[in-house]
Amino acid sequence: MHLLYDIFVSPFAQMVGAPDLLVQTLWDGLVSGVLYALIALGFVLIFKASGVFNFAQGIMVVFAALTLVGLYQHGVPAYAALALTLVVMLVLAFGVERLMLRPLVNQPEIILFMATFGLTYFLIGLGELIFGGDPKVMIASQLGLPSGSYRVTVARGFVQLQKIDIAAAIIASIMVVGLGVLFNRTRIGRALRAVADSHKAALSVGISLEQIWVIVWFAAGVVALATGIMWGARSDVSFALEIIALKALPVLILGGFTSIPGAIIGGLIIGVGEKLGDFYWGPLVGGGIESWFAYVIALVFLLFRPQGLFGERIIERL
Amino acid sequence: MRLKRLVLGAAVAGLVGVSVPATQAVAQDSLFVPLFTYRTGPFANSGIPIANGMHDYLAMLNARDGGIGGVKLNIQECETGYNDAKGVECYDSVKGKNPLVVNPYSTGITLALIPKASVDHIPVLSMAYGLSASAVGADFPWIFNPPDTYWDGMSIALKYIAEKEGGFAKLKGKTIGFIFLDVGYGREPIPLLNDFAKDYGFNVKMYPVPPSQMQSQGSVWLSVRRDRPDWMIMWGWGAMNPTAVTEAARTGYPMNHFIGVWWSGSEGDARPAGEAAKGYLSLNFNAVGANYPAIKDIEKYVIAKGQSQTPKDQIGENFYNRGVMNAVVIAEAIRNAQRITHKKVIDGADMRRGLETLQISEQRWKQIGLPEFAAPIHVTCQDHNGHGSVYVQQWTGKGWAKVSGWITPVKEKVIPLLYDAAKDYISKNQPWPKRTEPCDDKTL
Amino acid sequence: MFYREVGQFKSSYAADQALLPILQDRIGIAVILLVAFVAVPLTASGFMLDSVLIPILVFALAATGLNLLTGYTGLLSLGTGGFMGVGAYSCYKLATIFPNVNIIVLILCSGLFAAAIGTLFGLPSLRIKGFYLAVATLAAQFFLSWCFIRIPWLYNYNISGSIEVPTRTLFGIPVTGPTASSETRYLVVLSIVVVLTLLAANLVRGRIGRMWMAVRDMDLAAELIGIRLYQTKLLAFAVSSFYCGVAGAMLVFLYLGSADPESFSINQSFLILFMVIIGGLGSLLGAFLGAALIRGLPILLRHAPAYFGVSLQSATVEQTSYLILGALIIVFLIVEPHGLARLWQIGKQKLRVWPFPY
Amino acid sequence: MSAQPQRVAEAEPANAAPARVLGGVILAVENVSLSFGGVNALSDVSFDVREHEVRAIIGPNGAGKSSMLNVMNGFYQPQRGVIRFRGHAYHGMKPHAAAAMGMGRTFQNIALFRGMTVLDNIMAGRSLKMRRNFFLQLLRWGPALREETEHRRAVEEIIDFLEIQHIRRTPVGRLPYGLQKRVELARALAMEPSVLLLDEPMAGMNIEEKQDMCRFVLEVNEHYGTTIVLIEHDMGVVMDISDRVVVLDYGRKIADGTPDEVRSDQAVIDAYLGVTHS
Repeated sequence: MHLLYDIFVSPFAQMVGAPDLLVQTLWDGLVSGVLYALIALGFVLIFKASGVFNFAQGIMVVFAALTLVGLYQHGVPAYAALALTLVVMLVLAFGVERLMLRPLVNQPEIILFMATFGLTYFLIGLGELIFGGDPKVMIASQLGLPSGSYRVTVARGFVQLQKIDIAAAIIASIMVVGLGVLFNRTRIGRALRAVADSHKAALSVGISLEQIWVIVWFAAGVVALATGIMWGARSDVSFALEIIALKALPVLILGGFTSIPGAIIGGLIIGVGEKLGDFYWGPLVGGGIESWFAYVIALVFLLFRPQGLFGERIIERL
Repeated sequence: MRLKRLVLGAAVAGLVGVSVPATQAVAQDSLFVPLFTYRTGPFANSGIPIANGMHDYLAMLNARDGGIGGVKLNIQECETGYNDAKGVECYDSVKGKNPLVVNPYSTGITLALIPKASVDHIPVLSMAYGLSASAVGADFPWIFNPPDTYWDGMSIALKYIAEKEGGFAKLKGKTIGFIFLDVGYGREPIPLLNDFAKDYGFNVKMYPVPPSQMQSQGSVWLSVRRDRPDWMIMWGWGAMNPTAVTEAARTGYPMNHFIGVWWSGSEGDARPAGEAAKGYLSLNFNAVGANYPAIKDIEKYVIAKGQSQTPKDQIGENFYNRGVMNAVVIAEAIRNAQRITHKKVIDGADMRRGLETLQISEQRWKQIGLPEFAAPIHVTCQDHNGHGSVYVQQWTGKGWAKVSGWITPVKEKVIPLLYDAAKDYISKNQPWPKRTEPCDDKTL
Repeated sequence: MFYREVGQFKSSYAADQALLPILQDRIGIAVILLVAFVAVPLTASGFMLDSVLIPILVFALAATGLNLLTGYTGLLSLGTGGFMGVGAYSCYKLATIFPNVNIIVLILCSGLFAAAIGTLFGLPSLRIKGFYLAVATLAAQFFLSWCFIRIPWLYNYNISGSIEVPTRTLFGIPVTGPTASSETRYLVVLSIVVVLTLLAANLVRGRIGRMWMAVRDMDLAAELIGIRLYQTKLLAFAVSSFYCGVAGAMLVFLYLGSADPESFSINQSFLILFMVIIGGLGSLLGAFLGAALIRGLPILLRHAPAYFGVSLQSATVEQTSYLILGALIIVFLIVEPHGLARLWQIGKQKLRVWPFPY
Repeated sequence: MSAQPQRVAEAEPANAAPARVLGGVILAVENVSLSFGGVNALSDVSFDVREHEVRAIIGPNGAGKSSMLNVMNGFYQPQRGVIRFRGHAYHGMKPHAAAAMGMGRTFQNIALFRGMTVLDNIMAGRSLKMRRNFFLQLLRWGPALREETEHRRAVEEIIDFLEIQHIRRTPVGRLPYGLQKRVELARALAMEPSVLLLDEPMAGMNIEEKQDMCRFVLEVNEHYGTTIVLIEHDMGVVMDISDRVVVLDYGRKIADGTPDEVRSDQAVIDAYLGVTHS
């Protein structure tokens, strides 16, 4: 009886009792949801155009951020470092296409997936070798990102809104709109969609797969850099982020592997869900459930809707 | 078919391996000091300056004095990544080469090595970390954890809080939050905290941070905001520290009511939060700053010669100095062992005796070029710790400032608990070898 | 010339289906077993046994377990570390509760607990496949990791949250704990691994193995020839987790001597998966080759530079081995997606026709 | 080939009587309708299959032929209608249950286990018939080993029959198309089905391969008395080997009868208008 009360009554009583904390939880959830969504977005871009499930997206986030900070520490001015990092991400996209994707073309999806595991470890080694393994401080203010926070009064309490989080949300929205335009309004976008529908069909109308791959991997690299800057500004830049980046996987399950809006909405659901779960229900079992709660949400969800939020019902054929 | 190929494969791999550990041969006329360090992984921010400090001081002794007692030190780092399995591997790779002492630099690795080292007769020096109970020399003859155990640290943090509140009696009804890295290290001080809470009637709120969530502590600090503890004590490490300080500042928690243990007090822990971290407190037992003759010697003999990985601005930082202090303890123990055994080249067993009678007085600190660098260290056969004094430092926004005198731990609370814990440990790890090593104290 | 099967005729199906139908293979394995059981313990150094051979065998067993699931049944799992942990913690609890039971019996029993938990987390495999299933196993991994921290009963309420292995003897000789010699522990590990590998070999070349592979290659067609997908997949989860569980128990009791939850983290899962990929999906030999390579590579990197008089910082070695490991995985997938095991097969084929090129 | 006595006794008790004597209705499709998201694949189709006969389903592309087979062995669940097998009505069944009842199946796009050898593929077809439990399998000892050998013998019979001895140990992924089709037939035969559903067994083959395949199908039918339901595009083949033909168009049955009847049916001619018989 007591347990039922703790599960079904007490958390809601707390929510009503301290609305400021509820709003703060929701806000924190939305903010981490935006970051999960950004990582998931990188996954989706690559999956859509090349069918590769890019496990390395999380590491690309760290690698991009590390390159940025590392260059700055070596005396490159902030904005120049930003530009240089973009060049590095472009080189990475070329390298991945030339050295990994092209030789593996026509291999089963699972092989490509595992190759991205290799890429993950390669990038960890490379990043640490060049820039050192110690966590670094993101050069947020040098890049003109705001710091500090707004304090909004809610009920009897307050809600703290970090300026950097608001900036992250804005940049994420710009990025999503930008990608939407890229996909739907440009020639490249049409080619991308054609490739997504059928590689062979795309080839037969003269679209170069290689080019498309470089473009999507670069786009994913840019998304990764943006994610890395935002995330780095919230804590620091280090490979410990790798584990948190895995949270993008449940987001993809919710949102589907090919849907950009799915990634965004999935990210927000997971972000809010895990914060609410951890804050209100976590203490019942000793806390710290944030480490697995997202996966369980995804798992339960999968059992009822195996195709994801935006996926279509799968008709299996033989 | 498969099985055959499989075993063949294992054998081939084996052969490749057999050829490797031929590096066993270590020059007999040197003192082998392996250093277990981590310059990679999520704990590297804490690990790197410590590794540099340890290496640089010992390298300086080699360069300036030609080693200790005329015998060169053979310093070798082994990368553990703060990972237990890798730490054990490091241990296995050095144990055949007559190491004088091992420095696990991880409570997890120390716990794994405690039973092994006792059997292999290799002293383990876990300087202010590891198993608190291992301070009991009668039960753990091979383990040393000066200058303080975590329980000493917790008692000092509580003493400081009591002082600010106007005495232990004033703690009644107050709430103290404990945020800790949810591994062996972070959980170690909990028994003492609970003990004090019972005695003085304050409430304790636990905020565990699992390693996978180190960099995402948002909901933990939201809970802090909900519970409004009067004081926060932190046992953090690696990437957890800067994140916690940043989040605390964001939540608007009063920083001068937030105390970290000595492992949560590096410059890198407070710096990322910027101005907002001003007021953050942490315990410390070594001085901060580069203005010591010994450290000048390091700069002159090691760093200027390009024999170190230390960046210039790291010298004199807290964890760099912590590493130096750790190296001093090693070096002084070697010197001491040479003195009592009348041997120049010593082994692990001699080193154990050296550690067990180690005394670093105020005078001695001065002699080695580190005046008032730390409180005197006094290890005995019964007490492998010394329960030395600790001070509190505060972040000014640019660096650390000492804001208290030397505070002694609440020994009368800590020591009985230590004995209970040692008994408990031994009962859980039966059969535990009885101490057979004689005490040197009496002969000295 | 040296390795030829010409002239070795089989007169019964039983002989044709034997584990080692070729004479040279049988001689080869006898020699290897002799070396492994006699020569190695007599000659190898403590470091060699403790840090090279024992871990390779332990990880090879875990990789065998994962290979049964991923390589044979086609179900990608990222929860290996968690299942190993279940084995380790159940063995620890069993050893506490039954201090007088033979430790080897307990190690094998702990595999059963892992099998039960593995089956439980395999339940979603009916409805979800591929990457989706991988994420489901990730849920298992993180949830189990959390349990290892948050259920203090599992580690006997030790303050440190880690488990230390008690000394247990077999015929009066210590097998576990700090006083057990490297040779003893090596022989125990070797025996368990050899027996379990033999059993796995039996399984995969019989009906069950064919059912698993059928599910892997085309699950719908498998169903249409009468294979019940659900039972088959769950059986794969159970057997696989059993192997991982035993490996986990051995990791703690016969290799490390103590463990904390980090030993069974997601990184462990990744490493075992890499062993399977590099060794060869769907090959028992591959599990051993993969384990040897992934375990041996960093050790080799750590010790090799010294031979050539190059001194590398220990951290640089660590970073380089990440780099090389990552590159190796990609190279292997490109050059030989079937891993080291296939390379070995190709080598054997070359030997068979030597001195002719083909 | 010489049929192995035990095999015949186990699978086909009726086979003691001379083959090719048509028996009663073994399988009937009654008023089956199937749709995918509003698109009707099958509407109200009924027909029956008699024991030991060769029954063909023909129709233009997209007529719903493969869907029909998929409904028959439970891969698709029809929205309406029943499948009656040996007198029992099933509204829908699980594929493995259909297999257990004795329905074998091959596919238009070969559905072999590409990573396994020919031998393993065919042995996998006998999974249902192997009963030794997990622990005996684990030890591969006594009864389990005997069982394995017994079934190997049965499989070798099929291998001999289909003349694929030389590729026994080859992974099927490396075989040419025609041989793959043959292996798939072998795998279906290994199940010792009483009804064999063949989805375009001769598609994409050259004339010689077709002849071989026809011979095998007929021999299976004659020798084991296996009832055969096949989809085929090659009208020549259909008219040659089938006893009765059902014609589907746009998911509806438009004709049903002997090859001669169907050939002269106006609706069929219209449906196939412009399609030349190859």
